[in-house]
Amino acid sequence: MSSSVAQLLPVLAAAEGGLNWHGFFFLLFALLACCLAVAVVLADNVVRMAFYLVLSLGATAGLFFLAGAEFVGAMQLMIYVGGTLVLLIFGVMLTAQEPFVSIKTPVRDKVLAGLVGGALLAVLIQAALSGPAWSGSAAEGGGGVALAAGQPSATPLGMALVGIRVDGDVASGEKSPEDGQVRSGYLLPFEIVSVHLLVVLVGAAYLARSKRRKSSGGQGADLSTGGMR
Amino acid sequence: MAEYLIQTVGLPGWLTWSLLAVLSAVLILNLMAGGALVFIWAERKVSARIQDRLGPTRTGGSFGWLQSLADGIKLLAKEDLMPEGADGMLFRVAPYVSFCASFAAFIGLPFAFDMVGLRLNVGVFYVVAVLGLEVFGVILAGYASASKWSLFGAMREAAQVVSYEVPLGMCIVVPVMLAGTMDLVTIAEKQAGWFTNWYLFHDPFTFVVFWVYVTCAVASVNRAPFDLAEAESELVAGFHTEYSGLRWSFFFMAEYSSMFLVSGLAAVLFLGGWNGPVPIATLLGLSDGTGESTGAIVRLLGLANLLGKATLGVLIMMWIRWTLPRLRIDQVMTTCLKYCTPIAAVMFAGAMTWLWVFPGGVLNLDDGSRRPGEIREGWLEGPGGRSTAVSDAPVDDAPALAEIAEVSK
Amino acid sequence: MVRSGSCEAAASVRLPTGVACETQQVMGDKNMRGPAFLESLEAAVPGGVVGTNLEAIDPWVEVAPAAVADVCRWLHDSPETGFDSLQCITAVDWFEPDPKKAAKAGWDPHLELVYHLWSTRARVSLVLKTKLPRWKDDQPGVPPEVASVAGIWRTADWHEREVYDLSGVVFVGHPDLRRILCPEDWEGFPLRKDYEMPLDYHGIRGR
Amino acid sequence: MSQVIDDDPRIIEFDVRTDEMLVNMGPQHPSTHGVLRLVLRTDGEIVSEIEPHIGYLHRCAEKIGENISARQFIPYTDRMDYLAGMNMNLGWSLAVEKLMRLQVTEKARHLRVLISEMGRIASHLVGMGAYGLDLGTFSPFLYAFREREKILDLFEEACGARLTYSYITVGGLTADLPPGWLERCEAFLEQFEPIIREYHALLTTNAIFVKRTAGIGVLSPDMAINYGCSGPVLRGSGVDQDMRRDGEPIYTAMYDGYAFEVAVMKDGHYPRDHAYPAVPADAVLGDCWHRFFVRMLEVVQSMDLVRQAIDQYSACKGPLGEPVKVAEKIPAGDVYLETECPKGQMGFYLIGNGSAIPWRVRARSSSFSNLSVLAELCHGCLIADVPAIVGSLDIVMGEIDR
Amino acid sequence: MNLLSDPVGVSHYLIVGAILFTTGIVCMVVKRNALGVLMGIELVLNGANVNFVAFGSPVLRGEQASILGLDGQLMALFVILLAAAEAAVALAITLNFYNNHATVDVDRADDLKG
Repeated sequence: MSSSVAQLLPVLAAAEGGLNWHGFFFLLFALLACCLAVAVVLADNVVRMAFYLVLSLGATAGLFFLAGAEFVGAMQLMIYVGGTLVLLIFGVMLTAQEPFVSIKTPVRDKVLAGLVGGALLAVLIQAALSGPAWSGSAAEGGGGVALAAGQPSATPLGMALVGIRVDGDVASGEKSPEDGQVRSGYLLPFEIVSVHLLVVLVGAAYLARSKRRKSSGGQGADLSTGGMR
Repeated sequence: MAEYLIQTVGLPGWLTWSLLAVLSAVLILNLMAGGALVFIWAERKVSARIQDRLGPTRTGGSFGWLQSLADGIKLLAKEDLMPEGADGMLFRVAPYVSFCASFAAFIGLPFAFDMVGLRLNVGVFYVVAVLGLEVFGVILAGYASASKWSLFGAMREAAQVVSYEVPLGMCIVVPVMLAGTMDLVTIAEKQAGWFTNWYLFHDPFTFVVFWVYVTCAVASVNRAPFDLAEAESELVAGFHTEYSGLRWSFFFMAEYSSMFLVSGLAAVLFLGGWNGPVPIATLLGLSDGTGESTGAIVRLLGLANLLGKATLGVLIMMWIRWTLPRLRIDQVMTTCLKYCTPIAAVMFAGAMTWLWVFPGGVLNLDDGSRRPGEIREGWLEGPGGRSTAVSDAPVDDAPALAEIAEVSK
Repeated sequence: MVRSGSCEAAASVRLPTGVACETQQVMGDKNMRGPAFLESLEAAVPGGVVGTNLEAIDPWVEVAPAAVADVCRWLHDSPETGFDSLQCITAVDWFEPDPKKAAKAGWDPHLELVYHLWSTRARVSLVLKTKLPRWKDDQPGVPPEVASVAGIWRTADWHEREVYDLSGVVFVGHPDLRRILCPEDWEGFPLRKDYEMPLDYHGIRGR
Repeated sequence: MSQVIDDDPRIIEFDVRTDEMLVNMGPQHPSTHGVLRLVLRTDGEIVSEIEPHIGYLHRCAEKIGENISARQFIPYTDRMDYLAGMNMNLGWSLAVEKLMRLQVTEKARHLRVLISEMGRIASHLVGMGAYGLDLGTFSPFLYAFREREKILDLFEEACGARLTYSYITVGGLTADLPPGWLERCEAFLEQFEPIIREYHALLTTNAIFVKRTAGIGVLSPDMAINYGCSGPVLRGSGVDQDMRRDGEPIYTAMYDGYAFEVAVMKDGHYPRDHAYPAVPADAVLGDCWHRFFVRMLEVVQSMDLVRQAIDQYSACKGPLGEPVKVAEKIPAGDVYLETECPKGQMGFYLIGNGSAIPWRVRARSSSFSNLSVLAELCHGCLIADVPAIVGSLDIVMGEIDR
Repeated sequence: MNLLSDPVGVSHYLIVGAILFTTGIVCMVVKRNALGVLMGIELVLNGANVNFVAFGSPVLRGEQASILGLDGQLMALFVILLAAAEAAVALAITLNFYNNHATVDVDRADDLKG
């Protein structure tokens, strides 16, 4: 998931050897992500579901690297997989006592859900392929991916977050179409998100705080027999 | 290397590239496996020295250097048991998850000027992110061994590693800010020249941050006073109680390679990566001092430097392990939340003001880097903006980047 | 009677040439020893003291089985005696297995409980003895009963469990009377003179 | 974490419903000293109740005592507390001599003091090393054993054995010291002096060690007395009691002419504590740290005693005296004697009936009572504290199970 | 549309995004375990992220300007951040639910039933 070849693309594109590396790795990560996502649905044991989800999100992080969005890929690895899913796994560990580890869902629901999902998928794929603009490079059949910039840098992203949009248009280099001056950056949403995160975490901590309840007394196996027989 | 293969040997394009990819993967794998072997032997010798005894002497000649090989063979021969009632698939996969996590992190670590797996622009961020994934292997191992004790160990370690990522991240942000970029290669380049250029001596705040970083690194790798997971006295080897043979050795290798990785990272961020204390290469005129055009010898020198610093870090970790008793789980947590994080935050603020007051850095003899402010103008006025800015020396990212890393923690 | 440990006000530092205090005679006149102590004990627990032997190396006081708890409670609580520490409880099985020796043994078979008390303040020890029948109203196998002193000294808890486990004496009022050294389901009381090792225990050959 | 709040144990505050777990620190657990099984009722990390199960090493030495003569019982005594065999032998020999109203020669008396104090140093070294092992640091254990090896070498020269000596026996000692032994013993003490400062630096003043032990497992003086604790556990709680000074006349007579202070904290000061690291701020009297510190001070105290014993032994001219014959008849009557062993007060109760075979033998073990206080100390402590508390009690299973 | 030969376009990313999205929804529907539903949500969010990055990535578009430019990547960033917050709150609710009802089974959560 991590050996992104964004740097090597220009050289690869030049290599005429027929094999389009970018495609190969894309296929690898895409297959990984999708199969594991399906595995999450099929798995019964909740811990296995969590594990498959971790791998599938790792694969999507690889996809982000491939798409040149390195910062987002690293972010996904760190925040999403390293943070959120660890939280999720903690939740799974705390609640996965024997009875709840694998709750079976009746087959009837599964079939029904599969049908609905399949229909929705067909519609979406048809939409994805139809748009001419999107299949872009396939239409032009241009010489593979002409990556203009040399080493992708996270600087413009950082600058945008601080409020200065420097990206304009990567390839053609002309200013943003409408008003010609630089579009406003993301400073405000950025601050809002940080405050939002604070409030949410405080709320979550408050929700899950310890509550005062009469302890259920010293029940449980009597210590003297050790309960370990 | 690739051109040579394609022209002379006439291999088809895609075969050469796959060969090269496999080669680099194997190189890093060897580094880890070889490193682990050397460190196992070193651990035995260091602990022996500290405890006033000899350590392995008979295996393989005088210094017992074949000892870790003997261990390896023993581990291979051992039968891989699996407790019944354990979750088969997860039990088998767990060691490989934690191994791959530390393996993947090696890609970002620069060993010499151009010797780096992949020169990521978000190098440091990527390495820290992947280091955080090692926790999954531990949790799965603890859960899958279906025994109460290993679940305890896994939970403790997961809580510890996750909570120590916060101060670790904050400590890493300071050198990133000083260098203005997260790209490890650029950070190391900026510390070229005499050791006074190292970020360690850049300002008092970074000096303190280095020591906080060392504590957090030791904790996030589960060594020395923080090794709760395998606290023999309480939990009988914690999460890898049920493992034996090859699987256990993967955990072991993962631990040693992440130890090497964390001390390597410390070397790059604070101790000038491949730049030796005395810039021999420049003195001998081999390289022109900017680290640009470096011949093979200089790179080798650089490699020796970094390996030396990283091994030094690992030896110090071993030294700490054999002298200090172990902390309790709640003491570990309090040191993290009540001591490491606030100190790191204050030092970060201090370093920022220091940078503002002394832009070029007091001790920085050759003030190569431009002030962060200039970078912003550089972006704005260039019409084509991006393309021109990119062509010259690697771009210094604005401190804004630091804020993203800050918020995203 | 009560043997005094060392000199009354023993300085914490022993003098290099300290004169060994003359060992208190058993019948010494200190409030803790001699007839005064005996009278106050009998006054406190009427009918408690059954006999005494003051000439033995460790003089002891014999107490009626029923009065054990009261005597101990008085010894523990009363300020001037203040035996705040129970050193040891021992059960001695006075029973001669083969009849020849039994005839000239001079005592009839019985079980004897010996309590060793110690006062940390006065640094004085006291030995209490009490005679119990070997088996409860003479049916072999049913251990005799006596009041437990676990309430007075917490250390008695484990000591009484050991006496019950090895010599077979039931301590009435003990918080958790179980075998402590032998496995929970062991039969018989090993320290009895007429104890036979079981043939096998869970398949392990005994004899 | 769940805490017991406003002292009504019924209302326990707990955040996530974790049902209480019975965790079994089994007999083969690496941290407990020997085969001791602790069953902990834990709620998450907090130990709410602990039940020690003992008896795994029970050999019923008392029954054997009723079938062999008094002097033949000596080898059984040094297998009770196998880390301090000499002190055990001394205890039993004195008990039998008390019954037989026997008086050993001056030379034997001084040699007994010398040997038993060296035994105390060896036992405390193991106690200190094993305690470091419980808290996770491995090196002090090896340093302690390096020094203990030297003492064992000296013992081997004196009596031929390294662990189960049977050297001190009824009526005196089995053999006199070989020539040059005293010089070697003097040399050992000389080089041992500075090493004690090493131990203090390594453990007593180590910040992490203090954090793990100060204020943990606090034992109040009256609870210690009530539970019959003795030795360093009792003195660690501030009770000024040492059988070598307060014991039976026959035992205290042995230490006549020896100057020593009892290692106990009186009004805030240990005897001669100027030479040793100060008590850390958050150490409460009666906690694990104090028990450990009392043991360390006792090592120094024993070294002084050994030096005095060497002078007295070499000064006195008389013969060593012969121990009693193996099948010596012991008079009728019963006798009880407690001696100050490294772990605490070890008592022997002996009933003779005129023949050579005692009628009843009873050994009262100090660790037996010291361990019974464990349940009291571990209420509401963390799992990681249990080995720390068990280690501070310095128990030996051979002595507990007999 | 042989991927190995011609270059990867935005539409390929869109397909992957769609697959992730639908598996997420199916997972939310099918799973009875509250945490299973949570995982479904994570998958849905990831599907959306892939689309955002696809539209915003300079690499995939070949010559034309990418439709979203950097906004795509920034949107993805914010989605990741907010997903973390959302997961925290969802977990807190699940734990509360588990505390009160000793079960994590979603079907049993029918206290509001009439």
